[in-house]
Amino acid sequence: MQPETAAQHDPTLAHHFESHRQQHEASLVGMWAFLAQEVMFFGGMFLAYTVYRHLHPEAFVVGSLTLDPVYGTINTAVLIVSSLTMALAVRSAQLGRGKQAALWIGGTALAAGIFLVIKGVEYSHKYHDGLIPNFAWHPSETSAPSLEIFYSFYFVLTGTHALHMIVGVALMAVVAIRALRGRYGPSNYIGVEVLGLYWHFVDLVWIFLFPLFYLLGRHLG
Amino acid sequence: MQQDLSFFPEAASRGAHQVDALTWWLVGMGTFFATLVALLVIVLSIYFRRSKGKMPVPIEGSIPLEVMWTVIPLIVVLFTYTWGAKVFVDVRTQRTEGMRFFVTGKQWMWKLQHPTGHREINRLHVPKGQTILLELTSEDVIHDFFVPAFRVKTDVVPGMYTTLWFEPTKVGNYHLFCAEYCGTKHSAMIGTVTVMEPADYQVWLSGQPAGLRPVEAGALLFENLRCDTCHAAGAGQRGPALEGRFGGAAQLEGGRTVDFDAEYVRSSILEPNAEVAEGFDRLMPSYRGQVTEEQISHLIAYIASLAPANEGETVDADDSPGTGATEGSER
Amino acid sequence: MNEHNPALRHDPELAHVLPLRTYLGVFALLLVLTGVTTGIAYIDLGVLNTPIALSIASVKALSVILVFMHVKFSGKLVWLFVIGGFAWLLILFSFSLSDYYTRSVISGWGG
Amino acid sequence: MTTVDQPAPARVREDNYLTAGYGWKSWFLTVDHKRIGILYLLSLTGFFFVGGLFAVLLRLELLTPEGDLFQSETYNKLFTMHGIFMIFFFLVPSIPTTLGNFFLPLQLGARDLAFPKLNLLSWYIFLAGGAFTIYAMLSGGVDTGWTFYTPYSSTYANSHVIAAALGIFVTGFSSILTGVNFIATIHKMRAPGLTWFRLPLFVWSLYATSLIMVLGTPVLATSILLVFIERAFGIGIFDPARGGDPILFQHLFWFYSHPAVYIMILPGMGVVSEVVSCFSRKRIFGYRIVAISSLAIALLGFLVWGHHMFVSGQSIYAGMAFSLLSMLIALPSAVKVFAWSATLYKGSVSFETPMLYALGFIGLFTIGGLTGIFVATLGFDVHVHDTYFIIAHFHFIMVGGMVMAFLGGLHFYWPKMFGRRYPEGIAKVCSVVVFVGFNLTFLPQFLLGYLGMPRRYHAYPEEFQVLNVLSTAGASILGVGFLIPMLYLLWSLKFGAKSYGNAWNAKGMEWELAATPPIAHNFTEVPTWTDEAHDYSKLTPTTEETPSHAT
Ligand code: HEA
Ligand code: HEA
Ligand code: HEC
Ligand code: CUA
Ligand SMILES: [Cu+2]
Repeated sequence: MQPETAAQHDPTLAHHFESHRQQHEASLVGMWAFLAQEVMFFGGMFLAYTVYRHLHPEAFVVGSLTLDPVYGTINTAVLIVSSLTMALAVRSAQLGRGKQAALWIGGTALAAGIFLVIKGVEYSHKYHDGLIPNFAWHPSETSAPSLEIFYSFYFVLTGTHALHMIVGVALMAVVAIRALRGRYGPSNYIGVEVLGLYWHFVDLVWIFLFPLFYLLGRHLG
Repeated sequence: MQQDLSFFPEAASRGAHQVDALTWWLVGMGTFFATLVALLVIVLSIYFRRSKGKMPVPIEGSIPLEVMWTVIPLIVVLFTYTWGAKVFVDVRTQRTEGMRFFVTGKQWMWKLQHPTGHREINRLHVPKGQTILLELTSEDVIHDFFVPAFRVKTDVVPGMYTTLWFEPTKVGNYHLFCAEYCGTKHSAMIGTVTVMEPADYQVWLSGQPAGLRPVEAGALLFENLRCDTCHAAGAGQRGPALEGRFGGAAQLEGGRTVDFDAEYVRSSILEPNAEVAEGFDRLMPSYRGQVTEEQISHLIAYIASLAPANEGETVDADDSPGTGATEGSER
Repeated sequence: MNEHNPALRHDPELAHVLPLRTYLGVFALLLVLTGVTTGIAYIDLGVLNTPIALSIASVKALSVILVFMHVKFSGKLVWLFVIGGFAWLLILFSFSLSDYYTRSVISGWGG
Repeated sequence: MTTVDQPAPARVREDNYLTAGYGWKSWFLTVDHKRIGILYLLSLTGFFFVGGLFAVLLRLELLTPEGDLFQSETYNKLFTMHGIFMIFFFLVPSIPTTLGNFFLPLQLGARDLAFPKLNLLSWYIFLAGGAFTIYAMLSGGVDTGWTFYTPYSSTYANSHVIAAALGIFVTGFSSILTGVNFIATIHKMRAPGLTWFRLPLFVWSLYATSLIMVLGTPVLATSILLVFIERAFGIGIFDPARGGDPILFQHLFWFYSHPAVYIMILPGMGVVSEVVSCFSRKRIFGYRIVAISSLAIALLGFLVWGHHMFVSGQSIYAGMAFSLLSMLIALPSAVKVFAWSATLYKGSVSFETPMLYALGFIGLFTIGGLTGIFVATLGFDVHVHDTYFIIAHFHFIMVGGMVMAFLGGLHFYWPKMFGRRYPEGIAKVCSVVVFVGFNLTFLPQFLLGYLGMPRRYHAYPEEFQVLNVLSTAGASILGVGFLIPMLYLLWSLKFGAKSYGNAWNAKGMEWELAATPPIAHNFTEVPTWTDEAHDYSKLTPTTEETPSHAT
């Protein structure tokens, strides 16, 4: 796209890169390294989940029965929609359609918002049911004794996940504005691509959280 | 206690000599390689020091040399590993025959109980030549039971039982340290292990106010806590029969089976609904907060001592204090 | 990855644009699998419940990674990082769990 | 291609990166990796002396068996803060963020790191983490030990665990972002012609380090976050009374913290490779194998963490697996040690300060590493675990190894960084003082440990006193040995002899192609580089006879 000489003055090419290709590939490598980091970050928590489930199988089954699978399933669908819109945003950016990309990003943010609202509703139900460890903990008589551990992990994992979503929405605002300003094109869409990678990763985490928390004891309930 | 300056700790148990032998091997091996590297560096750097007109000779490398200094260390470390693992397995695998002591760590003291029911704090008297078995747990944070003269140590973990054994070979007083950082007075969580001739140990015992033996204490507790209202001998009770169960398996609701061991009994007392016995309701209340770790250990000892119902209880059988420490629980 | 091949400094189009169809196909697959995994969860499959749920989740994850995240169309380096990330996760899990599944039980007790 | 075979002409550059801008903004908002490196250097030095001060206080308390100087509570805070500052705020970032930041792009022929702004952000994150930790220190301190073992840290301690945990959590992200930055840079910013096996060994070691930072640090973040959450929100995670498992914390913690010890040694090994090669005028013996051994150490390093938990209640089978794998780390380490030694063979060895530190490193690292093998030996570790033997083991590697390598690297690169020479004579004397003081401090601790003196003890039985006094005496010498270099290095910034060329006649892009001090964007045009790494074979007698002090 850009003629070689113009590269020096191209505002979309940082001064220390030689070419858009170099910039693109460096950012991509950087992002994947960062995602490997994210895998390990959540991995530690999933390990803790696994160990405690091994130590307190009953509590985890009972716990999953106290979660509402309707919310979980709807939210899964919402996140999948948001992943699709995000993938389409990247596609639009690849094709140089800035406005369209911004629109898709907006759609993704909307889906993220819906997800978070549903999550919030769910949390407030847990509050009313007395299922928030330490703050509002008065579960019904029959529950398993280590239920608290289950809920600790439920809140830690879904909470961290939700935080990642909020960060994602903030990043979306930045990228959407840039897209509107026409910063992205076929040889320079890495900003949107990186955002997309992040967002799909957030989706990936949920893909595992959903069965591990909501579904594991369903067949007994 | 050792007072004078020495650079090698006293070895007062059978295992200690085993560890020391390993140490000498390590020291020898280490000295060899450290000296080798030091000599290489010093001799080569001085011999090939810079001087006018002398040019360095480029050398790319040498596969035979690389192989040599990979394979020789490999052999050395594999040998070291095997030896170390052998000692470790021996030290860390609990013996089954011996005198059983129960140890509770608590910020910042050691509570020790003899098989005879005698109790001590921060002081442990043991007879020479006997295998001493310790079962340890903590009431708060992680501690670590460490007797340098015996070269043994194990962490003492809340919510979990760990074990230790040693066979003292030398009469004397030895340091007992807490070796896992446990808070403000970690360095004051120390004590003394006194090894005595068996006869002296008997004399010492008889001079001490004897408590109930753990099994007896457990039997009492079993009554006082009203465990027997649900777990009286025989079938058809509200709770499952406990006679002859220890060391076997427990059938749980939902088809799982678990080992009927100390950890299981402990969690049944503290969290009865976590693992519910097949065919019973969730009737049993939790005793968390009502029993100390030591009392739990007594209850376990009692339950472990219960022979299958038709053979009757064994509480009163066999009590030559001090030595008859193996009752009940063999698989 | 000869990133410094001078010929490439002309910034050719870096994008590998996938047809809409592909994205929509993966989207549909994800929704269907979500339905399936939720449905199956209500059936008692004994010990298989969790493995099946996790396998379905893995298929979903794989399709997101390969298509939405473009890994299928990316260079070796990206593959390396993806595989590396999960390999390290495997290290964390397998070594930690090897402890939990082999802890010995105390054989005797008493006093 | 057009590479330079002889030292670059002594270009006198006044338009270097130091003169490229003045005023606080030009420093605190800079995205120049070289300036950021210096910002890190300043902050790290501060943290080192704070940590060192705590060490001095520790050693003073241990002069006498009674706990008479401090309350036990204070002592516990001292060693905790000593460990936290030294590990998380000094040694982990030490070489990577200073010399690494400064020289990685120069060695690659790049104008900057791949993400310059991220680099600056890392430094601010680092400072933010430091601020939390300093807050924890000033408001009363933390007393959990640097290992934060649960349930003590999560439930029982009543010191400022929350702030310290937050500090470490935050700093972890600085480390991760640095790792990400380095990885992307090494993969994608190499000058044309600079293939993987032409990379200087320092770059290889930084690459291996970065992998550990990226793959390990997040798990530390998880474990610390869980402690933080448990304390801040009072929910049960590691509390056994609520069904938690304290040993799980140890797995998570050591999954990071063992690999982290290689974050704390690999960059030092990289520096030593550069220095040994330069001062014996030879390419490192078996360059490729040495390069790959860094990666091998990084990989193996992730498989051994359970060796910190042999007596923790971990299963003995897991212990045996971890022990065996720990043993294997001796092999890539042996490759390095013997390669450095063999490099001296038929070399032209000179003994400037950096070389003295490097040679000291080889010896002390070997002792530290061998005792690492001792403690990885199961039966032996049962006895010495959590005693002073461990303290001696890791100070040998971390102080005798890494701190020495850091000092060596700093002296080596000082002329390049600032265009000034440090005073060689006093520097040599200091390096010997450090070596002597170091050995006197930590050799006695091996004996103390085997005799059974537990670590983290504020008072101890009398028979251990003699060795403790020796150790404290050594520490005073060591402290002086560390203090003086700081003074003369500062002094040299203004008064040192000017050095505008290639101070050591060293090989590599940073020495041969970049100006001294380097210009703002490193290279006026991107160089092409086809030389082999550390290629000293092209020296001619004339360049050789130039005394290396001439500038
Ligand atoms: C930079 C830091 C660093 C490094 C590089 C190492 C390197 C090693 N460490 Fe160390 N270690 C620490 C820092 C470090 N350690 C710290 C801080 C602790 C304590 C944490 C705490 O509890 O607070 C610790 C604790 C520690 C323990 C736990 C002890 C305990 O608490 O009971 C163990 C156990 O296996 C261990 C082993 C090793 C091994 C096998 C290596 C190996 O990598 C060493 C390999 C090197 C060599 C072997 C030398 C070179 C080789 C040769 C010269 C060839 C010949 C050799 C042979 C034939 C063997 N270390
Ligand atoms: C990078 C890591 C690093 C470094 C460089 C050091 C450096 C030193 N350490 Fe540290 N140490 C650790 C990491 C490190 N340590 C860790 C992780 C622990 C475990 C903590 C825990 O258990 O949680 C530990 C624990 C530890 C202990 C054990 C405490 C205990 O268990 O009770 C001791 C005791 O001697 C000690 C001593 C020293 C000494 C004397 C130095 C010396 O090298 C320091 C020399 C530096 C100076 C002296 C500062 C510079 C000079 C001045 C400030 C001028 C004023 C001073 C004088 C004139 C004397 N350290
Ligand atoms: C109110 C009745 C009741 C009391 C009192 C009671 N238990 Fe139980 N216990 C039960 C029931 C019912 C079960 C089976 C269901 C379960 O496992 O929770 C049980 C199970 C057990 C088990 C597991 C047995 C198995 O087969 O798996 C042990 C061990 C046990 N109790 C010990 C005790 C001890 C020790 C006490 C006293 C400190 C005690 N119980 C007091 C009712 C009781
Ligand atoms: Cu108890 Cu340390
Ligand atoms: Cu380690």
